[in-house]
Amino acid sequence: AQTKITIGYTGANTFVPAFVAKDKGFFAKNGLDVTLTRIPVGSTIPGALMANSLTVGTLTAPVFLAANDNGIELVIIAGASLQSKANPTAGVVAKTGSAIQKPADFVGKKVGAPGVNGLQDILFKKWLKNHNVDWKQVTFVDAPFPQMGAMIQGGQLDAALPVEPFVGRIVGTKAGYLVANYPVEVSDNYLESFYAVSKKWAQGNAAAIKGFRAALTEAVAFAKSNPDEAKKTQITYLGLPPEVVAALPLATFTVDVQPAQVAFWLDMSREFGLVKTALKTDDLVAK
Amino acid sequence: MTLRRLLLGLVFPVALLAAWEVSVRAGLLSEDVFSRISRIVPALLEGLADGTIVARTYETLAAALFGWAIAAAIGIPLGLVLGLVRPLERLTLVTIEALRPVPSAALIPIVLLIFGFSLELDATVAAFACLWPVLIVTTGAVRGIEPRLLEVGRALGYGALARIWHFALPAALPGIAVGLRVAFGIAIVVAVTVEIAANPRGLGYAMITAQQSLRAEVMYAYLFWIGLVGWLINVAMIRAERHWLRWYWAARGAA
Amino acid sequence: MKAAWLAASVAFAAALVALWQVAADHGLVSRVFFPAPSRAFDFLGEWAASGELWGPLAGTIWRTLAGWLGATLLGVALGAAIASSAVTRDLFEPTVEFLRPMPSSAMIPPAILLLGLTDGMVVAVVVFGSIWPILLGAIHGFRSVEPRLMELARTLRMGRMHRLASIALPNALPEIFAGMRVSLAIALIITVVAEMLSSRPGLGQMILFAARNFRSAEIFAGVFLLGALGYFFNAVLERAERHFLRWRPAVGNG
Amino acid sequence: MAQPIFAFRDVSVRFGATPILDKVGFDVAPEEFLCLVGPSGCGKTTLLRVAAGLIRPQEGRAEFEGRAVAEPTPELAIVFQDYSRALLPWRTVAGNVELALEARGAPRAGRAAEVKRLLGIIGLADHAQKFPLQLSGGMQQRVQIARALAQRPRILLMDEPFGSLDAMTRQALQDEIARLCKAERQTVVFVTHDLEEAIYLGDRVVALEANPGRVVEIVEIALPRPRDQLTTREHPRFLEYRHRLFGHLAKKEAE
Amino acid sequence: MAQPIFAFRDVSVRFGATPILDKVGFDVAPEEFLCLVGPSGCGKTTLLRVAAGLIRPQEGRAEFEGRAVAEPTPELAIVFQDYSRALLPWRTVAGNVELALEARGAPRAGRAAEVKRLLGIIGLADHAQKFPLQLSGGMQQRVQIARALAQRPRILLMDEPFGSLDAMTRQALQDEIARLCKAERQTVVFVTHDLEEAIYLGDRVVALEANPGRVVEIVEIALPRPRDQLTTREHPRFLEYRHRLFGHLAKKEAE
Ligand SMILES: Nc1ncnc2c1ncn2[C@@H]1O[C@H](COP(=O)(O)OP(=O)(O)OP(=O)(O)O)[C@@H](O)[C@H]1O
Ligand SMILES: Nc1ncnc2c1ncn2[C@@H]1O[C@H](COP(=O)(O)OP(=O)(O)OP(=O)(O)O)[C@@H](O)[C@H]1O
Ligand SMILES: [Mg+2]
Ligand SMILES: [Mg+2]
Repeated sequence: AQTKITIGYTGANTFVPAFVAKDKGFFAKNGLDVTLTRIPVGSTIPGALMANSLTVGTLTAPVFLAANDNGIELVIIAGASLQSKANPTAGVVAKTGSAIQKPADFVGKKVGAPGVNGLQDILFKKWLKNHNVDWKQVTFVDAPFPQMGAMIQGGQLDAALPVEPFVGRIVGTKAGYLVANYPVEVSDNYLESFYAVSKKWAQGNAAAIKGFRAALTEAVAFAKSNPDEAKKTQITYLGLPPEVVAALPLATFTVDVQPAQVAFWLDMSREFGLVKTALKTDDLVAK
Repeated sequence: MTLRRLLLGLVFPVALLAAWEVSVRAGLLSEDVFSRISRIVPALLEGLADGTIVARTYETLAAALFGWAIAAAIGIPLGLVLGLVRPLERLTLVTIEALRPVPSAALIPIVLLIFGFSLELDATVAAFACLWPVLIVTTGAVRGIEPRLLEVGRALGYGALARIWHFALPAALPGIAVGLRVAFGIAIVVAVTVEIAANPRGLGYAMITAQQSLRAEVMYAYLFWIGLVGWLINVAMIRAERHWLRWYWAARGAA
Repeated sequence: MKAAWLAASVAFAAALVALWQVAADHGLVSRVFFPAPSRAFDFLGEWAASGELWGPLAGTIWRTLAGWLGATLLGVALGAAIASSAVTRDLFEPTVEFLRPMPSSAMIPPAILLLGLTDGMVVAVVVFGSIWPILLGAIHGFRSVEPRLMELARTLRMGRMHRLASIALPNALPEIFAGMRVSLAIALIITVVAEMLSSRPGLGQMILFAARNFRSAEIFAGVFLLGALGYFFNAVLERAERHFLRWRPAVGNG
Repeated sequence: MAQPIFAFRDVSVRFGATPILDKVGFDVAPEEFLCLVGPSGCGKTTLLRVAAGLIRPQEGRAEFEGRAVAEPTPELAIVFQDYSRALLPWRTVAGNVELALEARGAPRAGRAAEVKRLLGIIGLADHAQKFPLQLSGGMQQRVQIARALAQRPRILLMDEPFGSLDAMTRQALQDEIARLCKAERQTVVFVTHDLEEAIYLGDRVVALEANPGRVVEIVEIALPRPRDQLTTREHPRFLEYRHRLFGHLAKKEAE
Repeated sequence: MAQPIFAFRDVSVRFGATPILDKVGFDVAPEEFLCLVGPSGCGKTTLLRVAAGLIRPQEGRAEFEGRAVAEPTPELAIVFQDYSRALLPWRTVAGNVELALEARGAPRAGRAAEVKRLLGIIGLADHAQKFPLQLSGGMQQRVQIARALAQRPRILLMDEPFGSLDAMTRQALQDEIARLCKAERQTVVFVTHDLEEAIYLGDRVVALEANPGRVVEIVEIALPRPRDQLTTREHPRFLEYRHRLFGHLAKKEAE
């Protein structure tokens, strides 16, 4: 019998393999009956996993670690994407005419981040720190990706931390310019996003997890050889207009996750005071 | 006369919509942000034709109705008790006054942990928000019951329970009905809010995903639709109220 | 007598919190859902001590009050205009009737598009959401002037302004106040929701951050604070109302 | 006098520390039409409420057929002074009258006919389906009278039932009530502050003074029946009674 | 009779198709106390509103000093029948009286003293700082009278001003108003449905019949002044007037 699972995903293009796996029947082939649900606010996913309204949720490390730190026990079952120098999809964009060129120029400026203490926010702080800039002298403002361009143009922000396609859009309209792909300067090929489940579910569903990974592996391979067809899944699952989809490059996909990749995040979260309890990376990744 | 009123009533909205369309076309307003009427209307019709809007509406209304019913089921009996037993009302005053202004949205994360994404999530948060108006209005209505009426009941030899049923409840009903109507409006607002902030179902969810997917015309289509639904429900409830409480409205109309 | 009841009422509320505390201490309720209230109070103390609390608290208060006062002024002015003649009524009433049941939270996404993530956006949504009770109260209040009083004004040959100041406005005042009372609670709620969705620094955002990090105790700290704030707002307004409407017989509120 | 059917025995009532009634005592004979007059606020309503069992006096007691009245009983019907509050606004005129029939468990079949008969008597047959709030004050008062009659009480207690009527309707109803009560041999206690009404209607008039309420005089009215609005009121004895009672009341008022 | 100060000239009023007043015409002499009686609904209030300029008759006109009354004027003060609606509830007793002084532009300095004087006349000096809703009906009515006097009107129009008072207060105020108006040589048109009040107060009594309102009789009251509640009402001529007017009114009522 098929195992029924519901995957909750956010509006990012890093989950294309899951769309492909669903459309191409790779999930079904691996014994999974999958429903895909789009979740507008990513931080609600851990709660939904706990309450069993989702079986699998797409997450970034800060949210995942914060949940575990506060007693919501989740484990990673598969990776989704890496951020690599070869294919950087995130950067810091400054307002045209602002003369921001290097890390030190951000002091005293207002920077828009999607979710304070979120993924971009932490990486950017780390980047500043690596360049010996005190991130506490930078003002961070919560700003969703779609609004960043308008907020820069309107003078509410001096800079922002968008991902694609918003980086391209902002640069394209000449509202701002790319200063640096700071995430990949912090670390190359780090784990950017992944699929997680509640620990309880993971304990009873080893076979399903295996099948899930197999399906994704197949989907990643398919996407590599048929990038255009893979891209098109975003029209259905992300509701993006076709012209946007065509211009958008695919992310760097991954499936296997090693505890060391999580350790990178755990250390950084501890550094910024986001994790306070004694979490162990071995407990955070499903076997 | 009524035609004149209809036309006058249309002047303002029509002028607004026309100004909207024209300024977008003339490039005064960004189409990304404002979309325009000539895109929004087809988006609305398409959503209605393929059934997605209907399905989303059903989800929101079902949740709002459920939450509202819970609030009524708790609020009316509790209000009756607090209204009839004065010391109890005084004892709970501070508690109620402090809970009442708590924004129900603040409870979303907690309720999410309990119920996950579900009808119950919308409904629980909506029930919390609706409970207060129902409770307060019922208490007030019961306390405002003419004491003479309860004496009539005694003089005619009715027992305590029969007096509540035959005298107290009907007398409080117009007040309770207003409370219920206001509460249902709140239930819809809250359901939509929860959907925008967390719950991936219903009209609020459709709106926020449209916004995130850069589909301004779809977002505005939903906005108009939500306005229309809210308006229709309000009209329907006023009608129902006037029908069921004819005795009350007959006199108001005559006065 | 009154003070005694107030004390009893406060004690009752405190007893409920204590009950919760005991349940949490004995693990009768989930630590994740309902953390001990003492932990929430600890957070409040911490925030107050570190000064982290005051900025957001002030932000929420100012946005709530700005939106609410804006709604009051606009509502009364619009109400006077709509009530003043049949033409203005016919012109605006259908639009008002259509907009009124519109869920104010649904206005947040377009408002973000139009006004960005600014205080102006929050205040605008608050005005939109909280104007209706005041507007309806004002329309009804202005319209319901006792015809006998209007006849009196004619007999005494009172001028337009004298009539407005001496008859129409005082007549509408009770309903305007009633509307303002309802609106204040709405304004606070919408401010918080709008802060959550737009991440303006305020209590809503604090709760949002707490929620993002799954810190229930901090969420409840915010909830307690909002409850207290709402209670305080209401108490102040009630005072004002009692002063301005002292001509009305006390409504069994003793 | 015949064996009394009803009696007040040294009734004293205080509200808080203020004495309202002070040792009021008198009898009511079977089939008697007894009128109670006194200045406003002297305690007429309070005394009637004691009679109906709605208030327990601090001292003394009301006796009905020799037993103390402790609780309201359908055998004593009361027509309240504030008529607009004593009707169920959600029931029609007919429904309000029927309430008394329901209360005394009258068989369902005969009720409609009985209601019709009673409404005929008080001249509201054409208004059976209206709601109380659609009626003028005088009409509402008449509905209350019909409801009291429907109770088939042993004693009818009326509290200024005609206070709100215009002169003509008032006089017509005075005659109608007098005729009806004599025909049905109804015992009546009738409160009014209109001296002339009391003399016109009563077999006896009990005059109360105020602060505290005390019986100052009891006058036997020896005017022939049936009485007539013109001739009775011009009868020398009528003027004499009026003169005598007026002295008491005006004197008390002036102090 | 002296040159009339005021006159109705064939006044006819219809509401919709229903004729209410039909060619009503009579004069009012300077300093006269004229009473208007008639059954309820005969159009007394309507006629008084025509006099005040609040209603324009379909035919005929009201004349004040020979000129048609087209608009309300402060020279004609009206005391409304529904007193509870005719006061500003948000102004104190003193504030309500002062309104008339404000309106006629009386100098600010003298107002307080004038208000005090007027409140003394109507016996409310001790209640100057109370709000209307804290007063009994009779007291509210007296505030209205004080306000009308503050207008310093040429003619005082009063619509059943004592209808809601208890018998004693009523009689006291009747005497007070009679004394005051004669002392101040005030012209008065006084509406009542109480025949005896009309005879007791009036220099002349105009009787109206109903459906439509028409003058049926005008009686010159030749009773000596000052009048007295006991002796005047027992005066043979008083009974004669009463008998005569009663015939008209009762007959019309019965039809
Ligand atoms: N519930 C109460 N609490 C305190 N005082 C009361 C209450 N009910 C009545 N009184 C007082 O008792 C006195 C008698 O009132 P009651 O209503 O019996 O007078 P009444 O003779 O019926 O007057 P009226 O002719 O105006 O109806 C009044 O002074 C009144 O103020
Ligand atoms: N605005 C109106 N529209 C229609 N009919 C009216 C209006 N005002 C009064 N009427 C009718 O006109 C008639 C006369 O009313 P009016 O108030 O003048 O009587 P009244 O003699 O003052 O009666 P009362 O003694 O009860 O005060 C009544 O039948 C009433 O129903
Ligand atoms: Mg009484
Ligand atoms: Mg009248």
